[in-house]
Amino acid sequence: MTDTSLAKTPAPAPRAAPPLLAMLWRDKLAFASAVILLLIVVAALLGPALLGEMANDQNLRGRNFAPFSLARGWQFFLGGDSLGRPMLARLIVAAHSTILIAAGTVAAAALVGAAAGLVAGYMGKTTSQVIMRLADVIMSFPSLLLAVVVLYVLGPSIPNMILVLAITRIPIYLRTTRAEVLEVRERMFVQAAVVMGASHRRIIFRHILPVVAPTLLTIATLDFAFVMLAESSLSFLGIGVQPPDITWGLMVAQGRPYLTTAWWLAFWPGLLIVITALALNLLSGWMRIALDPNQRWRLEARSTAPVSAKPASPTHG
Amino acid sequence: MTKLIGQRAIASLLSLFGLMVLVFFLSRLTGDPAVLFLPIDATEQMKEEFRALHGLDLPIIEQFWRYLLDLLQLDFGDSLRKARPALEVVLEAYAWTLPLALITMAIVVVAAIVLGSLAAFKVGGFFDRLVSIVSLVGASAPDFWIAIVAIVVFSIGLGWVPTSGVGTPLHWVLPIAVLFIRPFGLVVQVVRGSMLGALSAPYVKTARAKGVKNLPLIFVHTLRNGMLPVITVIGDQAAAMLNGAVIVETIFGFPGVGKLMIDSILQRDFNVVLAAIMVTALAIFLMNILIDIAYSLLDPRIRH
Amino acid sequence: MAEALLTVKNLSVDFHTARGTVHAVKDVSWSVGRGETLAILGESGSGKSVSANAVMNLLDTPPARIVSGEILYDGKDLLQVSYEEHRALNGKKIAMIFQDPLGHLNPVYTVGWQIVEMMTAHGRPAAMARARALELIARVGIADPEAAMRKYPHQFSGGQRQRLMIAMALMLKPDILIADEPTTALDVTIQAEVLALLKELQAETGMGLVLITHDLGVVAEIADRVVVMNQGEIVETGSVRDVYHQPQHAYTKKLIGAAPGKGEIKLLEADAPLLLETKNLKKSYGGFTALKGASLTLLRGQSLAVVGESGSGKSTLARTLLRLEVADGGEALWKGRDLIRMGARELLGVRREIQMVFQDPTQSLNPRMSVYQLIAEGWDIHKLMPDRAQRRARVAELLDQVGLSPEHAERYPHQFSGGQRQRIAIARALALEPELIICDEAVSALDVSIQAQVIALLDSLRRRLGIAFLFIAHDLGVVRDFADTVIVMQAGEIVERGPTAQIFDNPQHPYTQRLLAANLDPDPDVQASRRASIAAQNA
Amino acid sequence: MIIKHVLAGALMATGLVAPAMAQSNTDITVVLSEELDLVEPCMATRSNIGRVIMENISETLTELDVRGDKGLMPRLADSWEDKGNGTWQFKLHPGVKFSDGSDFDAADVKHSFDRVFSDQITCESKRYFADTKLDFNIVDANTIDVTATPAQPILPLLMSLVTIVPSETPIEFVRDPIGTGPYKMTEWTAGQQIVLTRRDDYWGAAPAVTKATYLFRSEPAVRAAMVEAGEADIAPQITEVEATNPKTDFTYPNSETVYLRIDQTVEPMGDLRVRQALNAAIDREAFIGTVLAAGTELAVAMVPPTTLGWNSTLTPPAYDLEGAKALLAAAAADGVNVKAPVEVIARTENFPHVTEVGEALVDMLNEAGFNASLRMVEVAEHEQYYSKPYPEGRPAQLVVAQHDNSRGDPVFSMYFKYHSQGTQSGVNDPKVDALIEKASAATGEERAALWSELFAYVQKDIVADALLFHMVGHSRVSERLAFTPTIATNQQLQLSEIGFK
Repeated sequence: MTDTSLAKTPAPAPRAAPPLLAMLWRDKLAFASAVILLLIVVAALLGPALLGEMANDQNLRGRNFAPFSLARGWQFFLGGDSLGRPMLARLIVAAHSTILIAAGTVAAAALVGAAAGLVAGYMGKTTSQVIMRLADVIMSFPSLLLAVVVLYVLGPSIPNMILVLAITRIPIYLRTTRAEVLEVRERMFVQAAVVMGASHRRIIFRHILPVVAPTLLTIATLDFAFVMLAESSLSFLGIGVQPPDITWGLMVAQGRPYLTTAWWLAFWPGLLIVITALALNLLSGWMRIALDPNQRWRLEARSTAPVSAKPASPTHG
Repeated sequence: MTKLIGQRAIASLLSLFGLMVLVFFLSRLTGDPAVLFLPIDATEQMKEEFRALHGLDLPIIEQFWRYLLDLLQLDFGDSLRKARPALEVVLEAYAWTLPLALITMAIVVVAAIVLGSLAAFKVGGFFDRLVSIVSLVGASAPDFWIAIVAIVVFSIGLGWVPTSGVGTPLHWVLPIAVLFIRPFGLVVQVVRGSMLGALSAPYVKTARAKGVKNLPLIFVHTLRNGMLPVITVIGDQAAAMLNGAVIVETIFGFPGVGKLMIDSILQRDFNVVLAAIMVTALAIFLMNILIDIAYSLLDPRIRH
Repeated sequence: MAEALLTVKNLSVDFHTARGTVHAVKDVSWSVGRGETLAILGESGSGKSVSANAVMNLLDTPPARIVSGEILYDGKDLLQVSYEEHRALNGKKIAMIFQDPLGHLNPVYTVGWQIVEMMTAHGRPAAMARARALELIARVGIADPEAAMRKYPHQFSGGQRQRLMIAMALMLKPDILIADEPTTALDVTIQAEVLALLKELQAETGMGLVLITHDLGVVAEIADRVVVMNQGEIVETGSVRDVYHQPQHAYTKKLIGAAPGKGEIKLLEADAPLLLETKNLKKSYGGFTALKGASLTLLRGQSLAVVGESGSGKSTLARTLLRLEVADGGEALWKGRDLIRMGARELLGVRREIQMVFQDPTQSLNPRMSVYQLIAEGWDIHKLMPDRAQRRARVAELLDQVGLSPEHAERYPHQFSGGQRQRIAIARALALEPELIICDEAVSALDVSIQAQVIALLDSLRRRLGIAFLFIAHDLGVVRDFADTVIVMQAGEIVERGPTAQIFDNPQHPYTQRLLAANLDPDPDVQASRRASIAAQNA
Repeated sequence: MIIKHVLAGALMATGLVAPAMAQSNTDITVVLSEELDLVEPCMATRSNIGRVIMENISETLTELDVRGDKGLMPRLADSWEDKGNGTWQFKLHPGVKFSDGSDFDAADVKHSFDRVFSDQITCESKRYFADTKLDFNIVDANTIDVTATPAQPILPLLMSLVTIVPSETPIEFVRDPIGTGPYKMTEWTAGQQIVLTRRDDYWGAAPAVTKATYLFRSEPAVRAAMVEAGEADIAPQITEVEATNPKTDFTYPNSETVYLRIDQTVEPMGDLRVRQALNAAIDREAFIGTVLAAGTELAVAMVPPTTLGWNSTLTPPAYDLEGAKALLAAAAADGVNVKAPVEVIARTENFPHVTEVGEALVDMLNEAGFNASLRMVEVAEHEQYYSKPYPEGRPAQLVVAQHDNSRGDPVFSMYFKYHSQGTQSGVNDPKVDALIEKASAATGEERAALWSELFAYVQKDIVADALLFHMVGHSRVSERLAFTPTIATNQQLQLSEIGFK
C-alpha cells in the first residue's frame, strides 16, 4: 500500500495467508462458535445411534425430574421430560432432526433460489419477469396453508417438513441472488471475461456466483436460525414435526404447558436454538471475511477483537 | 411514477390471480369441510345437505367458475363456519391486525434506527456489541416461549399489564413487545450495516469539514442515505406482519388476521382463507407502493 | 513569503493496520500564508493528504495516531484544542474541497441546502446564508442560482459540482482553503476553468490555498510554492520554478523525468498489413447518440490513440469493437470479416485475437481469482495448452515479461499495488497472444512514475510482438508518448485524425487546439507564458 | 372502499376503551378456549356454543340432570306422556315470553323442529334423530303431540337437545339468538367478546348473575392466569398442569372417554388374543396422576358411569406385561403376524397431553412385542382414519379417540362405535348389531339391561377396542363465586347455577 518504488519488482506482496484454522484461533468468538457448531454436528450425527434408546426410555412415574442432579445419572443432569425421559439425551438426539431439517431446508431453498435468481438476473427481461412473478406468488402463499396441504396430502415426515419450509424460503434467496447478479454482471471483470470469450456458464459459475456466494452464505446462516424457529412455530400450531420425531422446536412446543411448573422442558431446547443461531451468526461474520481474499488480511494479525467493517488503512495520498 | 405504479398493479394483479388459483385448488385438496363442520356422528345425508348448501358437491372446475364470477362482483362468498360474508370476517380481523402491525413497525423502525445508528457510529464499542448480542438473542428465541414467559412475569408475577385481550391500551403492551423483538433484531442489524457504509461515505467527510455537529451528522447527513437499503427490509417485515402474527395473536387472544387464517385453514373455511389471502396481498401491494414512494422521497436520484 | 496563516510543524502520524504500524507521515512541516498557494505534490501512498486531514480533524483515531507535532493556527495548536473548538473552526476559518465532488456532496439533499448549511451550522441565520449562497453560486459561474439551489448534485456536471463545492467552501470567507486533488476527475478543459476560478477567488479574498495534487501540470499552473512528498516524508520544498528547474532530491528528479509528453514522437510504419477497418460505426442509447459514424483503419503493429473528453464516444467505440455493445449500424472488418455481424462461434475465435486492458485493474480483475487463475483463464476458455506444467511455465514467463516475478502467481489481486495489478491485466491479455490490444484509459488511474513504466512496457510489447494497440486516453501527454497515430473525438464524432506529430504540432480542428491548450505542462514557465498569451488574446 | 372500511375499523379498534377489568358485584366474566363462530340456537349441542347459549339464552322442552340423581327434568315442557304408537304429548309451560317479547307456544316448538330438519340450514341437533321422522300436531297453544316413526322410546330425552326459537326465526343461521332463557345476548363483538344480560321478564326464578361476559383465549395457561389476575371469574378447560390451587381449581369428570379404536379387518387385529394382549400391555394406572390428571378413571365402557345401563360389574383389564407377551406368542404360534406394523394415530390438541399419551402407549405396546409407531395428525386427517370409509391398503391402525356422551343414554354412542354399520365402528359382530337394535327400541328396565349386556359383551367377550380413560376436566373459578363445576360444565354452563359468596 505504500508502493512508490520504481524497481522492476516493486514492493513485495505480503507473506502468504496463514491457514484458515490458525486464523480462526485468532478470533476467539468465532473459534468458540465453530467448536459449538462442531459439537452440535457431532451430536446430530452420532446422537441417535448412541443415545436413541436412552432418549426414548420412558418412566411415567419419574416424570419432570428436576435438573442439576446427578442422582439418576448424567443423562438426567438437565432434568427429565414429561414422560420421564432424560432431557440431555433427548436434546442430543433431537439435534439430528433439527439440524437435518434446518440444513436440508436452507440447502434446498438456497440451491433452488440461487439457481432461479441467477437465471432471472442473467437472462432477459421476460424470463426474469416470469420468475419474479412466480416468486411473488410463493411469497404471498401462506406458509401455514402450505404446511396443512403438504401434511394432509403427503403426511407428516421430515422430508415433507423440509419441503414446506424450503418452499417458503426460496423467494429470499431468489430475490437476493437476482439483485446481486444484476449488479455483478455489470462489473468490469465480468466484461473482461466476456471479452476473453467466456461462455455464459463460465461467467455465471466462475465469475458471478463466487461473488454472490458470500451474501448467500450470510443469508443462509441467518436463515438457519429462522428455519429452526419456523419449524418450532409450526409445531406449536400442531402442524409441524410430530412425535416420534423430535426436534428442539418440537421440544419447546411440547414443553410449553409446563413453563410454569417444569421450566426446563422448554428452556433447554430453546437455549440450544438461541446458541446455535448465535454461533452461526458469529461464524458467518468471520467466514464472510475469511473467504474473501480482499478482506482476509484483517484476520491475519488479529488477536481478539471481532472484525469491524471499517477499513483500517490510510486512505489515498 | 404513475406509469410505474400502473405496471406494478398489472404485475400484482397477475400474481394475485395466480395465487388465488393456487390457493383455491390446493386448499380443496385438504379434505372435506363438511366433516369438520358437522359432528363426528353426523349422517351421510347431513353431510350431503351441507355440501349441497355450499356448492361443495359441484365439480371443482364449476366451483371455481362460480367463485370467479362472484369475485368479479367483489363477492368473496360466505364463511362456511360463521355464516357471514367472508370479506366482512376478514376486514373485521384486519381492523385489529392493521393497528397492531403499524404500531409495532413504527416502534421497530424508530428503535432500530436510533440504536442501529448509534451502534454504527461507535462501531466495535460496548454499545455496539450490546445491541448486536441483545438483538440476536431476542431474534432467535422462540416467540411463543417469550410470550408465555412474558405473561407469567409481567401479568401474573408483577401485575403490570393484563394477560391478554384487546380492551385497553395496556392490553396492547405485551403483544406489541413480543411482536417487536424479531423484526427489531433484523432491522437494527441492517441499519447498523447500512449506516456503517453511509458513515464512511465521502459526503460525511465533507460535512465534518464543514463543521457539522455529530448528531446532525448522523441523523441528518447520514441517516437519509443509510435508510435506503433499510426500507426494503422494513417493507419485508411489515409484509410479514400484515400476514398476521399467528403465534402472538393466538396466545394473547388477539382477534387478528393471523389467528383467523390458522383457524380457517384448520377448519377448511376456504372462502375465508381465500379472502384473507387476497386482502393481505392487496395490503402488501399498497404497502409496496408506499415503499416506492418513500424511496423516491428519500432519494432524489430515483425521483428524477 | 507572506506571514504564515497556518503552520504544520514536525507532524508525524502513524496508522495501525493489520500489517503493523505504518508511518503515514514523518516529521512533516509546511506553512501557508495569506494569498499564497502551496502545493503538496506526491504520488499515491506518499501521505500527501494526511497532514491536511489532520488540520481538518478528519483522521479517524484509531486507526490513525498523531505521534508528534503541532498545527498552529491563530496562535493555537489545533491538535490540542477541544473537539468542539476544532469543529467551530472547520468550514468557518479553514475550508476544504475534495477530488470527487459527486461523492463528496450528499446525494439526497439539494445543493442549496448543503451550501446554506455551511453557514447555519456555524450559527448564522438562514436568510443571510441563503443570500450569500445565491451570490456565491453566481460568482462561481453557475447560471440561474435560484434554480441551482433547488437541484440535487446528480443534476449537475462534474465541473459544475466542483464549482458548487468551491462556493460552499467560501461561504464563511475562510482564511484557508484546502483543495485535495480538486481537478483530478475532470476533463482537461474543465480542469483549466476550475483552476482559473480558484485563482480568481484567491485573488479576491486573499485566502491561503493549500493544493494537494499528484499532477505536476497543476502545480505549474497554480502554485507559488511546492512541497514534494514521498513515503510520508517531505523530500523537497521550495518555489515551483526552483523545484522544477533545479530539483535537488533524486525522487523529485525522477518524478519530473517521468512526466509524460516529452519523449520522441513515434512514426507509423506504413507498410504493415491492414488489421481492422471500421466504416461508419454507429451506436445510440435511447435518444442519445454516443457514436455518430466512426471510420478508422488500424495496421498490424500500429498504435492508434483515440483522444477526447468524457462523452466523446471513445469508450463506446471500444465497446462496440469488442461486441460488449451491439452497434446500430456500420461495419468493423477484422481481417476482412465483419465483427459486428459475426456469429458466436466465429466471434469466439476473434476474441482470442483481440484483448482488452481496462482502466481500473482493481475492478477488471476478479478479486476471488489468483493471478495464475486470472492469466490461465483464457486458455481454459479457448481450450489451449492443456498441460499444467506448461501453463505454469508460461504464466511465469508472462509475469516476467510484464515485470512481475513468477512467485506472484499464487497471490490475489488485492495483494498488489495499482501498477502491479495493471501489469497482471496486461499479462492476462498477452496470454492469448493477441494481435490487437484495446486499452481503455489503461494508465490514467496510475501514478506518473508507474504510468511511464507501463507505457514503456506496452511499447516494448508492440515492438517485440508486433501487437497493434487501440489506445483510448484523455491524457495528451501519454498519447504523445505512446501513439504513432491519433484520432480526436468530440461528441461522438471523429473531428481530426493524423500522425501524432501532426496533431500535436499543427492541430487543425478548433477542438483539438482547445484540448491541447488546456493540457497543462509540467513546466511552470511554459504554463506562465501560455497564460500570458491567453491573457493577451482576451485583452 | 375496502381500505376505508379497514381504516375505520382500525381507528375504532385502537380507540376502544374496554369495560373495567374489575367486575362489579354480580357481573361475571367467563373465559372460554375457543371463539364462537356462530351463536345459533340450533347449534347449541356443539359444546363451545352450548356453553354460552344452552339454557342461558335458549331453553329446551326437557332438561337432563347429568349429575345423575334427578334424571330427565321439565323445562319448557311441564309434563309429557307416551300416547302409544310412537306419539308423545308435551304440555308446555304457560305464560313464557321470548326475549323479543313474543309469547312462547306450540307453534314455536313446531317451527324450531322444522328449522332443525330443514335442508336449507345445517343444524347439529339433527344428528340425534338420525333416521327418525317426527310429525307435530299442535293440539292447543300449550299442548303439542309429537309422533316419531319409527317409535322413539327416548323421545323426551331427545327433547333436551333441541332449543326452542320463536316461529318468526328465519331458516338460516341467525346472529341475534332469541330465546326464552333467563339471559339475552346484548353484545357480540366477533373475535372479542359476547355479553349476556339478565332478563327481567324471565318466567322462572331470577338468577344471581346479572351480566356475563365471555372472552376467548386458546392458551390454557393464559385462561388460568386470567382468573388468577382477576381478569376473569371462570375458566373452564384449564389443564391439569395449571390446576394447582385447591381454592380455585376444580377437577371433575367431563364425560369424555378416551379409547383406542381397533379396526379388526386388518392383521393382526382380527385375532382376539392380539386384542387381549393389546389391552393387557397398557399400564393404564401409570398415566393417572402423571400425564393425565389425578381423578381420571379407568374406562370400562364407551360412556361415563352416569349413563343408563351402566354395568358396574365390569373391571378394567389388568396390566399384565407377561400375559400380553404370552398371548402374542400364542397368536404368533397360530400363524398370526403379530409383528405387522401397527400405527397409533392420534390427533393433535385432541385433549391435553395427547401426544405424551400417544408416545407412552406406543412405548408400552412395543414393550409387549408389538411393532407400533406413533402418528400424530391434524383434525381433518384424523377424521379420515376415524370414520368410514377407511383408507384402502392401510396397515393396522389404532385410532386414539375421545368420545363424549353426557346425554344419559348409550344410544348416542353404541350404534356409531360398535354396530357393523356405525361410522366409526371397527366391529362386525351380528350379536352386537342385534343387541344395539334391540336396546334402542326398548324402554325402561329392559333398555338398561340390554345396554348393560352390550357393554359387557364388547369389553369382555369380543374385546372390541381398548377402552382407556374417563377423563376429567379442570376449571378455575374465582373465589368470590359460589359455583362448583361438574360433568355438565363440559356441554353447558348455566349461569343460573352460579351464586356469589
